[in-house]
Amino acid sequence: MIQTILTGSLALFAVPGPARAVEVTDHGVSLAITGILIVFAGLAAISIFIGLMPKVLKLLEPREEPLPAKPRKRTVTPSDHLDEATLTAIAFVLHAESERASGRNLKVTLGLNPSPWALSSQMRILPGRLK
Amino acid sequence: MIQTILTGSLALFAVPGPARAVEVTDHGVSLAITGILIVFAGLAAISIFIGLMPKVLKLLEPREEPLPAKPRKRTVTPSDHLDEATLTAIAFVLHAESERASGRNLKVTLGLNPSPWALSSQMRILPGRLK
Amino acid sequence: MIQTILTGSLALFAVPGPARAVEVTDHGVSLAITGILIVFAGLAAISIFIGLMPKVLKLLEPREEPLPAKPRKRTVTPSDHLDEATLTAIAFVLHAESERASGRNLKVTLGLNPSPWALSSQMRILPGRLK
Amino acid sequence: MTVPQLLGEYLNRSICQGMTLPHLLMILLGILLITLGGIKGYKPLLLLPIGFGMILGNLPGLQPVGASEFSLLEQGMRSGLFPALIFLGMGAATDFSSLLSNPKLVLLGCAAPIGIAMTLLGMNLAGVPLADAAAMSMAGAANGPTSVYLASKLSPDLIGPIAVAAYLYMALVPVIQPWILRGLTTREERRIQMPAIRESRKSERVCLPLMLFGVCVLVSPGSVWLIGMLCFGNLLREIGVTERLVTVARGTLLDAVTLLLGLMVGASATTTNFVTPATLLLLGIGLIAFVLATASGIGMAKLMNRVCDQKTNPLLGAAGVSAFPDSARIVHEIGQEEDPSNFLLDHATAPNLAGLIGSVLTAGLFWMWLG
Amino acid sequence: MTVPQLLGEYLNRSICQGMTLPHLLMILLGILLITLGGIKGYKPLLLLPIGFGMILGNLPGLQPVGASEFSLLEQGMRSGLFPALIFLGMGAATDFSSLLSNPKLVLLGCAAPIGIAMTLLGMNLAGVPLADAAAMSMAGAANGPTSVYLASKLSPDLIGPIAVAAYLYMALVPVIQPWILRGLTTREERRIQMPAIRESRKSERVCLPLMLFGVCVLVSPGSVWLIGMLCFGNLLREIGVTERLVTVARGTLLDAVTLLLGLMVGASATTTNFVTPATLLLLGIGLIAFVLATASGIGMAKLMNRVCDQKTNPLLGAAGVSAFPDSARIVHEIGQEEDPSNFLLDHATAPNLAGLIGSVLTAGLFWMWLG
Amino acid sequence: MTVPQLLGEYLNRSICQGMTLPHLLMILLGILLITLGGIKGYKPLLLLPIGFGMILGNLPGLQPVGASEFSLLEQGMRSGLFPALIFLGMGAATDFSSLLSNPKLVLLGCAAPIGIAMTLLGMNLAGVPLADAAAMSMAGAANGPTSVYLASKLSPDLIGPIAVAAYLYMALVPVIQPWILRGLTTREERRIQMPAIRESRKSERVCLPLMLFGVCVLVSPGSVWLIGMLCFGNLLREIGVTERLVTVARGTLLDAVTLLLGLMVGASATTTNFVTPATLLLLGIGLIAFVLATASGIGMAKLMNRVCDQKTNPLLGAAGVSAFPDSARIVHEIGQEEDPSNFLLDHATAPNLAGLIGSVLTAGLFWMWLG
Ligand code: NA
Ligand code: NA
Ligand code: NA
Repeated sequence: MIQTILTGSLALFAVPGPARAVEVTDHGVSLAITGILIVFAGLAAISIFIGLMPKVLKLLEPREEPLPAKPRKRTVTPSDHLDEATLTAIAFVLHAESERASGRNLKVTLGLNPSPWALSSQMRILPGRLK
Repeated sequence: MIQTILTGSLALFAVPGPARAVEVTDHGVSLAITGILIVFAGLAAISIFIGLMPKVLKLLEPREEPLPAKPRKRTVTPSDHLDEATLTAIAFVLHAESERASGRNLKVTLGLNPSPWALSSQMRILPGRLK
Repeated sequence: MIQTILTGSLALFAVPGPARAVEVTDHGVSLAITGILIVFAGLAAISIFIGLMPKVLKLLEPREEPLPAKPRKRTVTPSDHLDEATLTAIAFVLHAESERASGRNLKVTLGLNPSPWALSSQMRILPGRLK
Repeated sequence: MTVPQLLGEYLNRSICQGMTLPHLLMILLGILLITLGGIKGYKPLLLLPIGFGMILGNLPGLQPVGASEFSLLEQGMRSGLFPALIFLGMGAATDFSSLLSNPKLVLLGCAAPIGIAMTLLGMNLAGVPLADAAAMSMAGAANGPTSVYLASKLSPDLIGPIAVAAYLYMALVPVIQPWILRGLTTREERRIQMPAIRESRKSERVCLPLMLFGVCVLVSPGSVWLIGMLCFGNLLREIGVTERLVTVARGTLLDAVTLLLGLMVGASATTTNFVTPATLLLLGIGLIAFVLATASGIGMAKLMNRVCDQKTNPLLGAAGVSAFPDSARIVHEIGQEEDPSNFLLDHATAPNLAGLIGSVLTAGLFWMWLG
Repeated sequence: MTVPQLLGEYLNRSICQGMTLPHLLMILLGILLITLGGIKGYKPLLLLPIGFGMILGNLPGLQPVGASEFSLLEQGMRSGLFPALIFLGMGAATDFSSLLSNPKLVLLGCAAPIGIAMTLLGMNLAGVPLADAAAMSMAGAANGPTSVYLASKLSPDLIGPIAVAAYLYMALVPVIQPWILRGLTTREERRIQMPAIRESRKSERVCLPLMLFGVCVLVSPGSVWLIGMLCFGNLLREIGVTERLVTVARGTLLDAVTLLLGLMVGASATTTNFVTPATLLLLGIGLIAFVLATASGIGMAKLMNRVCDQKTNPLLGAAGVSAFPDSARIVHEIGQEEDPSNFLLDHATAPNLAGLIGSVLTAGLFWMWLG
Repeated sequence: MTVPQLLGEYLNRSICQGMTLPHLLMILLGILLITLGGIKGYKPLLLLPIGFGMILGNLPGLQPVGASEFSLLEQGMRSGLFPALIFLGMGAATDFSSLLSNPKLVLLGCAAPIGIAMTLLGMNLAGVPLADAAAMSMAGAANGPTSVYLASKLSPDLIGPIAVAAYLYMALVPVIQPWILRGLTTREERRIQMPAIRESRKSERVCLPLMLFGVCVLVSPGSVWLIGMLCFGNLLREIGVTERLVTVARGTLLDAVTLLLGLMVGASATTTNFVTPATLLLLGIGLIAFVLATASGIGMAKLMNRVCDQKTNPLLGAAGVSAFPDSARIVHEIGQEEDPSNFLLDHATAPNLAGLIGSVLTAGLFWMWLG
């Protein structure tokens, strides 16, 4: 009943012709139910596989280090000496900066004192150039 | 007269056929004059609207703060203590840097001393991720 | 002999029809030889021209400065005073950072002390805007 | 041509001449989106380009503008490249490790297909042809790029209104969801703290996107393009040797495509396809479906609490509606209202990702059946 | 094929074989542009890509190269996308607040349509068809991206020479304008200091691009694409919640498009469309028009000084010729020659922007009438 | 449609249904490439996108995916724009001054055409048509972007397998070359230290790319597009006034194109063009040719030592095979094994660049003769 009214009210929208005939909503219900069921099953499968994955991986690589302190959160422990923390900070930034800036090699003459330039170059990883 | 000579000299350029017939320059004069007049009027309208805008905006938002010290020019007043300015500078850069670098959270263990890491995290604004 | 066997084994690959008929390998040999010879000659020419270039350039611009300390490798000689190097480092980064960050002018009130902000603005080169 | 003739033509072809009510409505809607994004702060990175694109695309008498100007952007949108680059950037920017820590939260992603199915049924019931209704249904999960992708397959003429609806809900998550969250959960439930996310090993984090991709391809072959890009972005991120590619995928490329796709989506919503009963219906039905999906997500979380020993904060269920990554943030904020020490953001990412994946899986199925 | 046959074909198809005087001229012009940009420092970001593109596009016997290689870039240029992205970047990079501080400086932007009109008349008088003459006329305002856009509409075959002429004048502003500025103003006039730019409120800065866009759309519907992008870029900048989009619009996107559009513009100037009397005439007439436009801008500023109480430094009038943002810088430098404490750069941005807008408005009108 | 019907169609169109042995082989190869790049660290920036693209492009039953989704990327690849942008980025990122310091090292670049010629002969001898064999021959110099470019001209159907082979050798340089280097040189030869690279003047560094371009255009007109971009990138770098363009060319643009071209190259290698005897043969013959080219480079360096007074470390000859910039790094590493104070990286760049240029020259000639 409601459907008939709504359908009527949408006369403007329904493009005439066979190509876009308004389909019976039974199809819609089947589609919705089948879709939900399959996706539920899929998500359940993902959930189960994620649960199994660590065990499988442990079997495959039993010799991995025991608790590899999550490498994505870099912990910086500043020493009680303030200048040390400051220098580390500068060096980190300097390193990132000089990598980006103009891509040219910084040739740095280093003294013995722990200047930030020195720390920066210690942090340096050679960037893999690409072709 | 001059026109005729020039036109002749441009025989190479004038593509033959009706589509690209050389038009009488009267059209050009009309076009130039009308164009200039309309654009003059447009610029004058812009000038007038810009003059009115602050007044209209003042009417619309009367409760705005009186003189909102132009926020686009960040004023940094270094204290007379040099280290303070240095730390601010480092912190500013460190903040920007750590936001960009690899997007991973820096978990920083902070001492009580005002290290640049501390100032950086105070400055932090959570970036709105986009989808 | 080997060729015949291989050709046979590639029957799957050889697309039938005149457009892609398998050509006699004599062509391949001519192509390879001519190609190598021309490229050898080209590389030899490049080698010779590179050798000549400095001499030609010296003739063209005789008034150039005698030995213009290769400008692409910036040498930073940190003074024996640690703070100086630190400040230079900060200033360099600060400069690069403030150029990039939001593109808005940093209005910095400077004291007399050599704060990194001061050094940064000394380094400043006005960026050529583009249209 | 004389000056009066030129002036006459000028007045005849002015914007005012062709302005009709639908044009005006579209332009006002564009201004509304800009205001929502720019002043109210709802997803400005999306709503500002969409709003401005809507204005640009709906100025009357400018039919020449847009035909050629937008052509390359339109190729990017309709071919599926722009949505894919957005998924690539999301994958490269998002830490998937909360999935590893608590895999059962993945089940909460079922809220997304529920919202989608309800939108489909509602629109179809209202007489919208099934293919169009399926394309519109993605709005019920507030999933913008997937809407664009599915609409380009099933209902290319309606890509504009469908995408606008989806992005609009995504932007309005902070308006719609809090009431539902507060209304359907008790104070005690909102205070439930989740166990800390366990540290994951690199091998797990690298295998996770590959495994996700494999399962999704088997479950819904039509989802391979978008899920593939999401997983590839995350693989690049976790494998740790392609910093340059990760940086460009989650940075410049994501930002540039967000800007250009937004403009194009806005310009695709025109008077002829937007100011129609169907679009108005979609805005209403999609909203209802989104609300019900949120509710069913919360319900599912409560159900899980009945079954499992370890308690799950039911707020997390609301993140299963997709609307990535906004609903996760809302869950976090509502949690903190009750207990500022309750840090739900990382936990809510798991159902949020699951909802995102669930909605793409559903899109893939609809494409397969109706494409 | 034998070795001698291959060598014969090789020699027959060498570059030298097809080299004619026009090819050589184009290549030499390319080298000249590279020298001007790279050694003399005139707009290197534009002249280097244009010059190299000109060489690449004019090597004889290479017709295969370019047909396919440049195809995507050509779509970007001709569809109007690349010019739009440049306007977007300019909007995102430029502070419009000097307009707010002194609105009457906007009137100085009338210099730009004067230069354009004079070029149009000159070229048309010389027998160039009106549509082509209109496309060429943008060179008289030294407005590169608008030239590209208008030429793609009115005179697609001449897009190369027209854009090269426009960019060339833009680059040569520091050579052309100083003499006019010094010659037409007195020492005292050049020393006039402008009142400090008033602090503007955020609401003003946000409304400004929207208002500009609205007026321009009404005045010249054909300008909506370029002006729209300019204003959208500035809106993103001022609204302050879309840092990421602003960064990409004024950074990577602007730089990449500048590079690629430059190459394409250069490659579009070929022997057949460039080495013609019309192009030579354009280079001459455009230069004269640009000089006269500069002069009329200065004259207008002097006229304003007669009418208004508050004095305006007449140098500012020269910035009204468009040639954004170079003429503003030249005005500033000439001002500082006389009085190093006179900081005119921010003030000159107002007429410079007005000139830019004025030239786009004119382009929109020409497109409407002749397109 | 009822639920069982839908489920029936679902099962009929699943991935498993269409999976054949060739599909499986391609997917496994994709996984292998990802493993080589991601875990073993061989050129991850190339192998990861290629491997994932190969998986995406070879999932059965997904023919719809790819037809439209990859269309813009395919245009970028086939038109030659993407290879050109990679050459532009390489030019902007590379310091050419080692060429200036020791011009005779350029002669070592002859190893590249030798490897190419041998691949051509091998493939042609095996019955592959000459145009295809020529396209395949670039793999013998391990030059990925040039392979893509030449294959798009001479053998567009085989662009996928050819490019994969070329990129694979490039990635495997650290596996293939060390043995040859150690085997064909004595301990004393590997210890030869090269004289320090002389400081070059800016004028030399600016003229170098222009001169290179001029010579290459005369020698091989078909190489103008790629060599032009390489030289233009280097010119921008050395002329020193276009920092913004250099930054974007060697940064975002290079990274984005590397990612997108990689995906596209992988997706272009399909069951129909990859799992063929010709491809297997190419992998074998290309490898042999690459080994022989490396050997002939070393031999050439030894020959130079006979003729010239100043000794050249024969390891440098191996960098003449192209495979830019990896073979230069391997030469450096092998040199340091013997004597950690021997810094060969900068010196190896000269033959490496010469090999790159030599392979592009050869590609240009093949295109001219066979295109
Ligand atoms: Na390569
Ligand atoms: Na989205
Ligand atoms: Na311009």
